[in-house]
Amino acid sequence: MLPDDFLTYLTIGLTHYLVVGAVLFVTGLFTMMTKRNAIGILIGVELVLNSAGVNLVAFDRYMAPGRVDGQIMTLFVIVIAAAEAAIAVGICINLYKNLATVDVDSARKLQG
Amino acid sequence: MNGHTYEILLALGVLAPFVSFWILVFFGPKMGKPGAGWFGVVMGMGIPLVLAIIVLVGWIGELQSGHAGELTANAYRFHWANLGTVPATIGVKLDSLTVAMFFMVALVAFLIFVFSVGYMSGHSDEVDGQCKYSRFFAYLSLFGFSMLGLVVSSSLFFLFVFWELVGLCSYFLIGFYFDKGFASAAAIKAFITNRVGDFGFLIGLMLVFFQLKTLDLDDAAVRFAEQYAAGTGIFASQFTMFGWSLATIMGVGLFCGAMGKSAQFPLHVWLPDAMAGPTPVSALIHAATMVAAGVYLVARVFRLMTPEALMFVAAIGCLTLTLMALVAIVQTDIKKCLAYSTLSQLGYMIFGMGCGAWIAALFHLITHAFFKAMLFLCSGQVIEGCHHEQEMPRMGGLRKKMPVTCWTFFIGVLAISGAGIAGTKIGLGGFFSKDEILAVAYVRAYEWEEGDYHKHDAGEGHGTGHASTVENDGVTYRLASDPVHGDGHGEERAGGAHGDSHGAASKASIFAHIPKLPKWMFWLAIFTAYVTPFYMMRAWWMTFMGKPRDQHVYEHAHEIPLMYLPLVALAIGTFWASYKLFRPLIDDASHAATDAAMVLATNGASHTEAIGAAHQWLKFGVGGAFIVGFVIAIAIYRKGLARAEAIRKAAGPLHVILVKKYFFDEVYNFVWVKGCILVAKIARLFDTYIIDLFVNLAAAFTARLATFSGIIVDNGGVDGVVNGIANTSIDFGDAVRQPQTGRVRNYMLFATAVATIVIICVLIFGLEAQETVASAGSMVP
Amino acid sequence: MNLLMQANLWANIPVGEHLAFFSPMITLVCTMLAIVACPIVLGRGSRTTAGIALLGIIATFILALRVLHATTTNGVSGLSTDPGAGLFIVDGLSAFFQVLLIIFLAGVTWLWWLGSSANERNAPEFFILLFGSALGMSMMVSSANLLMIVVAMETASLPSYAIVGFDKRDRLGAEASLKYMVFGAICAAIMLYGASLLYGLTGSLSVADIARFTVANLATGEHHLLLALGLLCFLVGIAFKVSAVPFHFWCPDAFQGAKIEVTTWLSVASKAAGLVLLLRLTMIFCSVVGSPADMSLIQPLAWTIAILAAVTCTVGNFSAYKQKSVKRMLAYSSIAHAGYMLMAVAVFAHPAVEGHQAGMVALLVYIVIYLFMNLGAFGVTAMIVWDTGNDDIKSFSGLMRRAPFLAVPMIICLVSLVGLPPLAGFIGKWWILLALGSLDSTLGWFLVIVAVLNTLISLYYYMRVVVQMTLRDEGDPAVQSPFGGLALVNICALMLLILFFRAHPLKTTTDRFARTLNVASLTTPSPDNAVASRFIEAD
Amino acid sequence: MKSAGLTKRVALAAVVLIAWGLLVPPALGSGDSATAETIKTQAPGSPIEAVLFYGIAAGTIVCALGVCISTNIVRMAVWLFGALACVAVLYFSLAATFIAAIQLIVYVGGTLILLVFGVMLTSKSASVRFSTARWELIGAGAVCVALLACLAAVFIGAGWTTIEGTGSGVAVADIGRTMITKYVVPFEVAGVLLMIVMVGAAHLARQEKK
Repeated sequence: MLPDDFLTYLTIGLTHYLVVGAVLFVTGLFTMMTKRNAIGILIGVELVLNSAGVNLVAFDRYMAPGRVDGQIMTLFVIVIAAAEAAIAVGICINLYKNLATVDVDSARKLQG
Repeated sequence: MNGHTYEILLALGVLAPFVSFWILVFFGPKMGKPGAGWFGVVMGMGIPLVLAIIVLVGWIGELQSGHAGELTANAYRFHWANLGTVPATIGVKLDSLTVAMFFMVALVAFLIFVFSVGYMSGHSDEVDGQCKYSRFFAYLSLFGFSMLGLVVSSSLFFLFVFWELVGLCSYFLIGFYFDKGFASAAAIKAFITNRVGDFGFLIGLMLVFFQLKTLDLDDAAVRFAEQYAAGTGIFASQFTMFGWSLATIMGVGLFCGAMGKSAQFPLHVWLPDAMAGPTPVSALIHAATMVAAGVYLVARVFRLMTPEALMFVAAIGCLTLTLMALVAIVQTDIKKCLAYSTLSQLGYMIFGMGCGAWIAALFHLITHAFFKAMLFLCSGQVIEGCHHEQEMPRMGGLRKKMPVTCWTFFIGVLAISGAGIAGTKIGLGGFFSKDEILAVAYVRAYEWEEGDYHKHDAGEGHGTGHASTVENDGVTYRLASDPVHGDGHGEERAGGAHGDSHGAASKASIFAHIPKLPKWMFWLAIFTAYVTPFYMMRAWWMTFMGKPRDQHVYEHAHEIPLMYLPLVALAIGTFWASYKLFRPLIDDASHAATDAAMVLATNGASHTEAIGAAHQWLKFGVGGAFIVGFVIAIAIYRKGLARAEAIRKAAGPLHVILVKKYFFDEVYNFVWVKGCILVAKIARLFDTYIIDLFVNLAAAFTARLATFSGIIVDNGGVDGVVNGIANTSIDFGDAVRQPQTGRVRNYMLFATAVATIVIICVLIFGLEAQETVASAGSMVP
Repeated sequence: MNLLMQANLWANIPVGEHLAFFSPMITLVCTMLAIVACPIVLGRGSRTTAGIALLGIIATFILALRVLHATTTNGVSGLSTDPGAGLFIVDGLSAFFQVLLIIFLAGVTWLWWLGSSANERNAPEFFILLFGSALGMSMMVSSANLLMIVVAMETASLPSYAIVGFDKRDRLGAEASLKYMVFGAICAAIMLYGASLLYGLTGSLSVADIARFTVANLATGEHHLLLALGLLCFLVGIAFKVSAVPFHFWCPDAFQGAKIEVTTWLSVASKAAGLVLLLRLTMIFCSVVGSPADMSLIQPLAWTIAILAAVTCTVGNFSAYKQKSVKRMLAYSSIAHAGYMLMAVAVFAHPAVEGHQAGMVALLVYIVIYLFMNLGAFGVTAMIVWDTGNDDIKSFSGLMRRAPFLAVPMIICLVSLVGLPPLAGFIGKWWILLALGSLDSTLGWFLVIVAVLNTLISLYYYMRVVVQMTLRDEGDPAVQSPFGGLALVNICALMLLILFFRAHPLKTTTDRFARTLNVASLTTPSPDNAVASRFIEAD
Repeated sequence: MKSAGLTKRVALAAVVLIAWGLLVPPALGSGDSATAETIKTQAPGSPIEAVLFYGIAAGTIVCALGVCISTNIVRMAVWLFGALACVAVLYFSLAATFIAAIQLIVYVGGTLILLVFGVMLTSKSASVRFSTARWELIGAGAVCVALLACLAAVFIGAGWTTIEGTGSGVAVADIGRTMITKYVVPFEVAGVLLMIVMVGAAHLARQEKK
């Protein structure tokens, strides 16, 4: 009933994590491209950044065990995400004060 | 004088109008109405004129004492920058041609500046009431700076710099009456048409730079000859285009610049429109100096031209001189008529250059500068006097109201027609210069054998530089009626030998096979020599003779001394200065170019007799042409316009072709506009069948295309190719900006989509190359 | 270096002489701290803050000059031919850029002082953000490690987002900063994703390792798809910084919405930093290639940059047509100029060895000239904005009469931006064309044609402004502009003239920097370089 | 209405999961095991590990899709919380315990809260929905699917030469030591960056005194 190479299905490798990362990446992109709420776009950015984090840690584990560069990079990614979120929320609040909305599509006076 | 005095004087002469320009820009408005103008006259052109006279007098002295050659060889250069590994210099090219051109430009410009003070007094401030007056003189000063700089530049690179500046000034001045729509349109047309030519110039410049590894005019010529002799550099290339070698392309490319500036055949469309500028501008820039810069350029790069390139030059010149003369016949606007006559005369010069009549062409340039400037100033006087009436059919009988203008104009007509008594020394400038071009053309067309030059020069030209120059001097062909012949300049100026010994060795071989000139070119040039007197006489007669046809215009007509005094000065110049003064200088300058391909056509020893003989019969054929032309013109226009009207009816379609200027603008329109419509139609098919699949995504794009085609279709009658190109560019700009919707999400979508497409492409092409890859991964344990 | 490595781990902390190379950046940080602290003692006035900022700028400038001097004359700098996993490279290139950046920072501060200081209540915040982005930019050009690059780029970007929307009462500013931030965030995220892939492939964050891996990969003919993917994604981040098409969308919107001094700052500094970073990365890639013959391996890189350059240039120029806002037009113009500068980088990346020196010199010269052109053009625009309240092209009509001392520099700057002689812009373009021509390859000629055609195209929209200033006049009153502003723009215009007629010193100087970097001999390793290199050594 | 939306989401998630399950494993066999011998014999994974991974991965993907699909900003934040937590667990399973902890503390505890603050501060009613044009959804979807296909193809096609390390992960001490030696410059710069950002964000968000 089970296929012969069933065990290989159970061997979780690098590729598995990378595919999870890729899914996070494209869902993040999709979120950024379709959400009209500025905060929604930020949430998309967080997803994409997390995909990079997953990749980094997975590579660190599978490709360079013992070296910590990947994990440190992940830490910096988290820090940058936090910093970006802070600035972004500030900008969103600023936008809200000026436009009374956070709909990014209503911010289209600058164009052409 | 010793040291670099001449260079310094010339350089000061170039800088004075530049200083004048800045002062006028900043303080002009405060100087007030006549003040700014007079300041421009004194600072902008007076100083250069004085310096030019000093240099000229000194230079003639040097010629007589035989030092000119050394001075030329030691002309001052200073290092400007390294372009790559090639040092670029900035400096003054000092030789007889420079001195002659400098003086001519300064003199003509000075007179026109003076004229402008009068012309602008009643004219300029009709727009907005501020600044305009001083601005005009500021532009004129800037133009003076650029033009003089162009003349003295020793490096092709700086020649190009000033070339562009001259174009910019022309743009400003054509568009001076910007409040009239056609003036700004004409300015843009001129600018863009010139850019087309400059594109070729730039290609030529690049080729000179990369192949000859120098930008200095003299060095380039030397390298060119060396490379030919050794078969290296530009002559080593196997590259051909339209059957032209790289060397020919270089020559043609450089000539393209001249085509733009000198308004030669396919790029001539801008010059008639440029008459929208003030009349002094037309006289200075679009008749006497700037448009002649193209001829000057060809003269300067003559030594870089291959025989094929020169044949191209001759063909373009020949087409221009014929076609434009015919259009001039039917013009009724006095300035347009003169503009077409300018085009035709420029064609003569270029044609002369192409034939190898280097001296004659430059000589024609100078004589033409005098009489055409004068003619334009006369027309300016007429227009100003007649209350801005430019249509000749509405004038007539003005000789009583403006006698000075009338008779100076008549002198100009005589000069441009080449009036003179055949076989004698009596004649006006145009008589000698045009006939000489034709004589050379005749020899090239009928008595020239391929390899002729080789044959003769092999025997005679191989002395030292000095000897060959002297020898050439002795036998240099001179017109029978040359007034300077025997006055001693010829023998003494040979002293320096112009450092051309290098040329003597290689020139025998470089252009061993100069082809014959096609006969039709010669006959077209002869034919035009008969047409020119006709249309000039027609213009004069319609304007000044007969009875007044429009009483209102007639009553208003007047002339003022400030404006006609320069006319008189120029008229005297037409008689005397152009011949007495300039011919020997150009003759001398020709020695600098004698190692070039075809100056030998006039200088080559064995052809002296041939050309002389040609001239013996040509002088009756062509020398009398003006009488024929005059008689026909007077016969037709003697009794008003009725007879002309009858002829016009009879000519029918021919007349239409000429009035429509061979449908040139229309053809450009057709090619560009209809081409765009075709593209739009294809795009619409695309709309209908493919875009619909992506309905919403493509909505904006579709709308854009529709508008795009709409603009083109609706404006089917856009004025000329220029607007077509401009609109297409603008529309392309619109299309490019389509994604800039203002919605940041769309930005991201678009950017990501492009990135994704790129990634897909990379993967597809990468996969093919990756067939054998099993694994990869570099590990640092 | 060896000593350091043999000592214990802690010795890798930069100390002593290493710190000297960081001194400009440390000074910038100290200035920021002073600006944060000073309101407590001295109050939040514009004057106080600007004074401290000025002191900081002067100190930084002196220190940057010292570093420049040390890196170029002592021969102690240079890219090691064995770029062993350096995190941070201080050499002639980065030092030169820092000096330029500080000069420009001073210019922008000057503009701010003229225009905004009078009614600005948040001067300390403004300067912290401005200096913060300057810090990030000066780090960017020294980075040779993915982590360092990412951190430096974010340090440059995040304050920029905030500073674009600095004026909170300005609706357009808010919109501009939102767009800038959102677009920047996605690009940074994609870049990080690419960085993670590159890390995965090589197990190292060092650009040199990645370059070595790439070259090894290409040499065996194995075009590793992941590698291509990773590099492309990483390039997105840099393309965003230099606003290369299609990652340029933020640029016109952000530039138009921002305060004009901020626009000025971003238009030059941010782009130049991105370009120099790209040059730095390319340099490392070139340096790991073994021999000149192998240089053809990085051909794809050169072509990628070349195509990016050609597209950027063309789209930028065409988009500038019909713009009503001069700021926006200049923004598109800056995109086009980024394209020209990318061409110089493409020359550098080209396998032809002689391209290195030429490309680098062309880029540096162009940046210097571009700095003055843009400072001048934006400076004039700024004064028009302050006087008339908008930057519409109509506000420029009759400027020749209304303010000749503004109009003339503007014309000079615009004509220089077109690249016509006799102005410095021509020199910049000329050297790029020359560098392209010297390659004598398909890539070179392709870019030459693109560049020349683009120059023709660009003529139109720059001339529109010139025409508006000289030929149109709607009788608006004369422009009142501060003397300092007039001085600034006229100095810029004068510099453009000087740099044309005395172009040689600039050329020789940049040549010298390029030579100290040994770019010409990148592919011929010499032990001296390795010893002399100043890395903050990793591992 | 509500239930219909939920069904739709669950169905979508299931489809993606099935597709993913079909796609990944066969490639694994050819990729990893072919090269494993050359480096080191790879231990067969234990069933528990596999089940755990698939569970967490499925959770991550469902949460990410949830973020995609929700139109309500508060729901999105909640789905994001789920996704971040799942990623933290993934880090645990990758033996990166310190990173996992930081992920939970900084991300979930800090960044997410920041976003929720943002939601509350900027939205009069938190449930405001902005509908997106259909063509944008289709376009974005097409781009994303194409990109995912590319990435997956590359990842699965690449033969990874993995190295089995100690498996126990790295010590936190190592991270700390590297951070203040090799990476001390970015570490300090990050500190400065946070200060700048703080000043900038405070300025932007602060109410201007009239």
